[in-house]
Amino acid sequence: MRAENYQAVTHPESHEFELNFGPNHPGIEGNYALKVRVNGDKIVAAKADGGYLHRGFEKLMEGRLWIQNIALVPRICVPDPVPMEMCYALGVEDLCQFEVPERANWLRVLQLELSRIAAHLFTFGGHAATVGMYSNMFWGIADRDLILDMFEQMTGGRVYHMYTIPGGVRRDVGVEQLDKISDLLDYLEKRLSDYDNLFFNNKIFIQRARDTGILTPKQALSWGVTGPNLRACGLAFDVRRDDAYLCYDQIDFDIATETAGDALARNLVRRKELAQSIYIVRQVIDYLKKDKSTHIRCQIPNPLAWKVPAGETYTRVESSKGELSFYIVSNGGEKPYRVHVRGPSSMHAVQVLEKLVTGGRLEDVAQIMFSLDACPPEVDR
Amino acid sequence: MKDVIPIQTNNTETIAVSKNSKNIYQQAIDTFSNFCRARSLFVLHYCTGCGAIELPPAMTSRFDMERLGIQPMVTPRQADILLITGYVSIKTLKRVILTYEQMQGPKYVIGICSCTVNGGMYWQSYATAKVLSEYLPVDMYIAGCMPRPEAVLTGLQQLMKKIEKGEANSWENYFKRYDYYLGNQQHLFGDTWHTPTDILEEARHYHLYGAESTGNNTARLIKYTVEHDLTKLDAPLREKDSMTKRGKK
Amino acid sequence: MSKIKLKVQQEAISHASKGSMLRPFKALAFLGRKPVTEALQARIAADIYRGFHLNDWDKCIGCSTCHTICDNAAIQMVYIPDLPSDLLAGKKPFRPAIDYGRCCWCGLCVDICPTGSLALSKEYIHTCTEDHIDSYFILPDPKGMHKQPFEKGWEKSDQTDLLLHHRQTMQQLPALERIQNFDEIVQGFTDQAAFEEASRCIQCGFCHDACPAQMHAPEYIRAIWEHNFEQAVTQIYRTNPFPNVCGRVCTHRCESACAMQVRGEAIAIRWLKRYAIDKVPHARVKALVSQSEISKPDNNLSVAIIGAGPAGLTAAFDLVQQGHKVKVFEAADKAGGMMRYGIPEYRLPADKLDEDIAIITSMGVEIVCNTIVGKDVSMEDIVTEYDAVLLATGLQQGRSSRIPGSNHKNVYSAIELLAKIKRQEDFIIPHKAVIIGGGNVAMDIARSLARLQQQYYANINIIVTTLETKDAMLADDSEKREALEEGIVLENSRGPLECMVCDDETLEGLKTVACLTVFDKEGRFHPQYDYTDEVIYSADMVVEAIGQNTVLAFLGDTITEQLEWQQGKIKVDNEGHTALEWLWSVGDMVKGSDVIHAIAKGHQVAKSIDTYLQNIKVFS
Amino acid sequence: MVWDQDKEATKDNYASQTIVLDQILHELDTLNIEQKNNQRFRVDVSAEALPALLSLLKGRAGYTQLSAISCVDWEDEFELVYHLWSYETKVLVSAHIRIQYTPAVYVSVYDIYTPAGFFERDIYEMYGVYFEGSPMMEKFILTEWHGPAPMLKSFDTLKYVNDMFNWQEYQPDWLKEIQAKGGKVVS
Repeated sequence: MRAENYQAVTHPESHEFELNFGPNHPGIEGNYALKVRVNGDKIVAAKADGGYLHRGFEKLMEGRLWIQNIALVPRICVPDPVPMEMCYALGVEDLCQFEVPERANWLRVLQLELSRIAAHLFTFGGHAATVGMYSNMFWGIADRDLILDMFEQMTGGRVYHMYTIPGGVRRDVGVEQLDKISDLLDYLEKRLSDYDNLFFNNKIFIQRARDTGILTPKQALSWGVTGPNLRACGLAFDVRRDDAYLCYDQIDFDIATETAGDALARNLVRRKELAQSIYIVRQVIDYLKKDKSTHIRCQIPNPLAWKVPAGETYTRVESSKGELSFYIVSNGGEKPYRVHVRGPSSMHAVQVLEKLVTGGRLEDVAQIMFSLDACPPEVDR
Repeated sequence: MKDVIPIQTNNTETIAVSKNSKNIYQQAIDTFSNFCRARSLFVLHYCTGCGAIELPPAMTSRFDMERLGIQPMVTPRQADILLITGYVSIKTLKRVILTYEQMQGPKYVIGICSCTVNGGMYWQSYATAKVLSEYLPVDMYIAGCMPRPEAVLTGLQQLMKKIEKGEANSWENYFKRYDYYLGNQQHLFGDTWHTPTDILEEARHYHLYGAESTGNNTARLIKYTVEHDLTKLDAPLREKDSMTKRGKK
Repeated sequence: MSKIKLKVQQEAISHASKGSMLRPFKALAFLGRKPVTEALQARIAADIYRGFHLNDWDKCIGCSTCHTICDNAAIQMVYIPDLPSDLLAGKKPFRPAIDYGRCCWCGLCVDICPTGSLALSKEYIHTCTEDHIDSYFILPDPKGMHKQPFEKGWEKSDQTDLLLHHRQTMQQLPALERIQNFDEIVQGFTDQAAFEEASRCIQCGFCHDACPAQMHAPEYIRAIWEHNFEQAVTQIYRTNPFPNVCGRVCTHRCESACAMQVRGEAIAIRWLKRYAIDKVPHARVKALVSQSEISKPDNNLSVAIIGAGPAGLTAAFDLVQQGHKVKVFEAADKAGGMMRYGIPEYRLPADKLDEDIAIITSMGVEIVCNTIVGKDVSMEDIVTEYDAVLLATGLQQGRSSRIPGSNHKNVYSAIELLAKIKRQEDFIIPHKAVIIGGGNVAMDIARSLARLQQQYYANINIIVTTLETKDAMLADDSEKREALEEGIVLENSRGPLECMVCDDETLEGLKTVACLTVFDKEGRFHPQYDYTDEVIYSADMVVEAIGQNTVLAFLGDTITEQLEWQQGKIKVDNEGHTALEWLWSVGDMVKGSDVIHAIAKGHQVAKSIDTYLQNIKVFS
Repeated sequence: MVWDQDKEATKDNYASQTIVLDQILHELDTLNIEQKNNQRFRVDVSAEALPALLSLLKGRAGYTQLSAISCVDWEDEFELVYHLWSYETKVLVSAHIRIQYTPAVYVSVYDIYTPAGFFERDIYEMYGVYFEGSPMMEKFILTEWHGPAPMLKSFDTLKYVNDMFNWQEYQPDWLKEIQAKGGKVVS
């Protein structure tokens, strides 16, 4: 007896095997699968198999009030939930023509950038584990946890913050809290050199990651690659700069780039972005400390009687994984008529991953997946 | 799910008989083995849903599951604990069941997050299963959306206590009441649902074959396997064996 | 900031460094660092952590808003019979129970809770086995999920509050302007204000339960919010044939039960009703109401209603809809009863009342005015001609204090004087008037007289003496406030002793003494005076506004004897049925009160009469 | 400062963008452009003209990235929205087309934009709109789903769930106590 999906091993005489890489595989990121056809340990063909985390988010959102959806959206991407909230809030604000208080925008940037740091630490922790370097994973996850502590103190939740709502944020952040974050940033900055020593300058890692899963700029553009993965090909595109939202146009930061386009370059871009994000957060803290306003939310309608004017909007946010967009359609009702979520990983984890893995070696599959920072729940929604 | 068999009282007859029949040495060995078992647990490394994001912190230095003797394990056959970390989509549930059946007894299932209890956030979703215990026997639930690592650790400690007392026997229910679980699975996956593991054979192996092990649902399964010439339950493996042997010749 | 910038730029990673053999020993430095591992004991959560729920049962009013907002249907309301229930004060014996198999700890329930009773605690650990899965369904109380002392985490604050607590301002004429004439003071909501006000509603339904007539307030507020005014009018007419009247002068029990008034201001339900009915043209209202008519075959049974006040007309409206023939006898020249002659023009313009009555007559109710039963038509004729009779004559006669001098010609009863003013009859407008009484009628007459004084003498001199203190006065706060604004003087805790009459038979003033308490220990009306504290208010008119009586002489001796009486009133059952099978009694004359109560009674009695008539039909 | 220069540059681009789009407007007659703000353009186009528009936008105006394809079910027809982003001019053009409800078929733009493969497959799975010419039309997410296309407005997920699944039936002690007194769960 076999499960419907349990495919028979192909005849050995062709020297090619079909292998289910995941969903229950330590090398896969999240609950996701790749069906790879291997010849020896060389991958001849690969096909992504998703849907293990499918919850029908877009359908669920159509059935809930505009305010209720703030609880639903962060769950689309588990490791980096803040951009999801942000993107949804931006869309609703655009439709409702809300004027968000300046302080709220800076608070949101604070959340977004901390979330980016946390997600990056998590990702190269995971990447390190795929090349057998567990210490780095332990460090990355432990340091990420310190950021989660900050989130807990600011928003009341460790992983799902549900902090950003259309019109502003739910709570203010006090000066003491900002000082704590400042201290944490000092600590993280010191840790960066530790990470360099242990991981980014580590020969084993460099040898494994260099020239693995190379993306040329042309390929990257035509395959719809975005975010750090695109910047690793030498293209300095960043939604924060190109399609500025919140107060990113008032913030000084560099777009981190690398040129090689391989797994190493992608990680180095993340490493540089860590420093940039820390730099951004420091600016935000400066601003928030000087700013004496307590206005953190514009007047939103009673959540139980809230109709959003009919219209449609496409909002984009730079998440830690790339370009995240929401297409929100309202027919003037109390619930969204349609919400389409374009997670960055819907490109990275499917077509790009399939293409990069093909021709490579089996041992690199996990590494490539982590270097692309593919997030399956975003794909499946 | 209107045609599901109502939950009946557990048939504890077999277990009572087996316990009574044990002599004092066997009981001492049982106590000792429970003691050891509780202190060396392997958690299957399978992230089914969002709750999995709190497992890395729980496993690594900050909350350090290893000090309790718990470690992640990559293969189902060597794992003791199946953590269901949140919602299970129907597609995942099939894999979870396949995985669970491959795990060797005694095995424990922990349901984490709201979703495993009553559907959680995704109660309206067409794609996720709602009540996990209808498909698998669950030993322990940890509340939260998602539970913090501390809560996960507490849950694991509770499970350890339960194992040490020899009370974590839910896995036996899967064999004793296979018909119930299979029926619910069939309701969700269709009447042709079948897995590579012959549960009834294993139930006999564990001496857990009881009155509720078989019923209408298992009859349906057996009918299907006979019709499709899959009477040998591990047929694919045997085919493969024979092929390799042929290859060697 | 430039320093930081420099630092960031310097952080290029050099892959060129080859390192040395000794590099691995760097790791030894880590031995000196503080370990990151936390103790096995669970940490205390952050100050605003969103853990398990707490609910303060004393604060909770059972409004089920948390149930409505919950995106996961995790909150269910449980009816607990032990708990106190007070529909008029907006308290229901329901408490939320939470299913942790659904909850996602978003805290929306806390942020929306109108009372602030819900909070999330810092407690976050709960594990259980399959046998104890019931422990996932909890009824939160202040003690916490496991009765362990955990502090509150995520609480409601002004910052997190999602509700809109402030009422839209209603345009009103300023005191100086309104005192000049009898123009309506309240101007009505603008479209935007009405929409905003309607959008504040959380649809808890407390107003529906508190309303004597059980009006469908949540439904019509919702309809106004949806700009569906016709729907709103239809909803209003389900239970109230006097929307124009109630939209202006209702005592709005609904608003004191409103869940929103716990932490903020109640929804202006009365003004919204007025807005809705003002918004739909009269002809359209007529069409809408006639659509809702229940078409029953004409069964040739007929009802006589004596008195065209709110109760009588409501009953008439209902009975006509149920297919009966209804004729209303009214003594005055126009229908409306107290609504017409007891409420001053500046609160309820007569043309608005006419609109409501026009709708009722358009439904087929026949109203004959200037017909006094017992004089123009005999009671016996009515009894023989009609199958059922309803007495709805109301309280037409002002009660007198019977203090010395109260029979002076310049001592009026408020109700009599109000009718005079409304009918624009001539009387000598006083230079100085003293009003006895602290209810709404006292305010009405005081303010009406003030307007007349302003018009004729350009000088207001009116004193209102009340037995009660200012806070205990029966008049509405808004009435009190507006009266004071208009220059009326309130003299609280004064008991009237004597209307002082001079030797030349002119009224000199009112002698009062201090009133110490109004009610005795048993709660009966029994004022205690301090006779040493005596004040005389000079006046050329004294008005008594201390309640009204009913006059039922027209019934005739036979019927009066057949009826059962209780404290001077006809004894009726809950449905208004008297001891006589064919006779009902309703309205203020049964239980002195206000328009909305009269309407409620009207509905009740109509139902009872309908049942009776249906039975007659069956037996005949 | 760097980002200020960027801003200046993009301002020029907005101007040139309108010119380029205007030119395309003249070439395709079934086109309607609406500028929502500096970086958002909405283009309504007939379904037949869309591939040509996309080729023009990609080839001539530098719209190299297909950000997403969104499908909206309007119950009598489907709306497909192609979101195109230009890295050069920093402008997003959303091209809206309407296609008929049955049979819901449209042509694939996989040849012009590779990412279209993913979105078209997604729309096929979720809405049942078939894209002719796409090499990726086999199932991906809903491989084990046999019901109707779930994102259709006609599919009632709550009803499906209530028919398909049981809910946990709690009977905690406190509820039993309250029930004994005559209380109950009311909603």
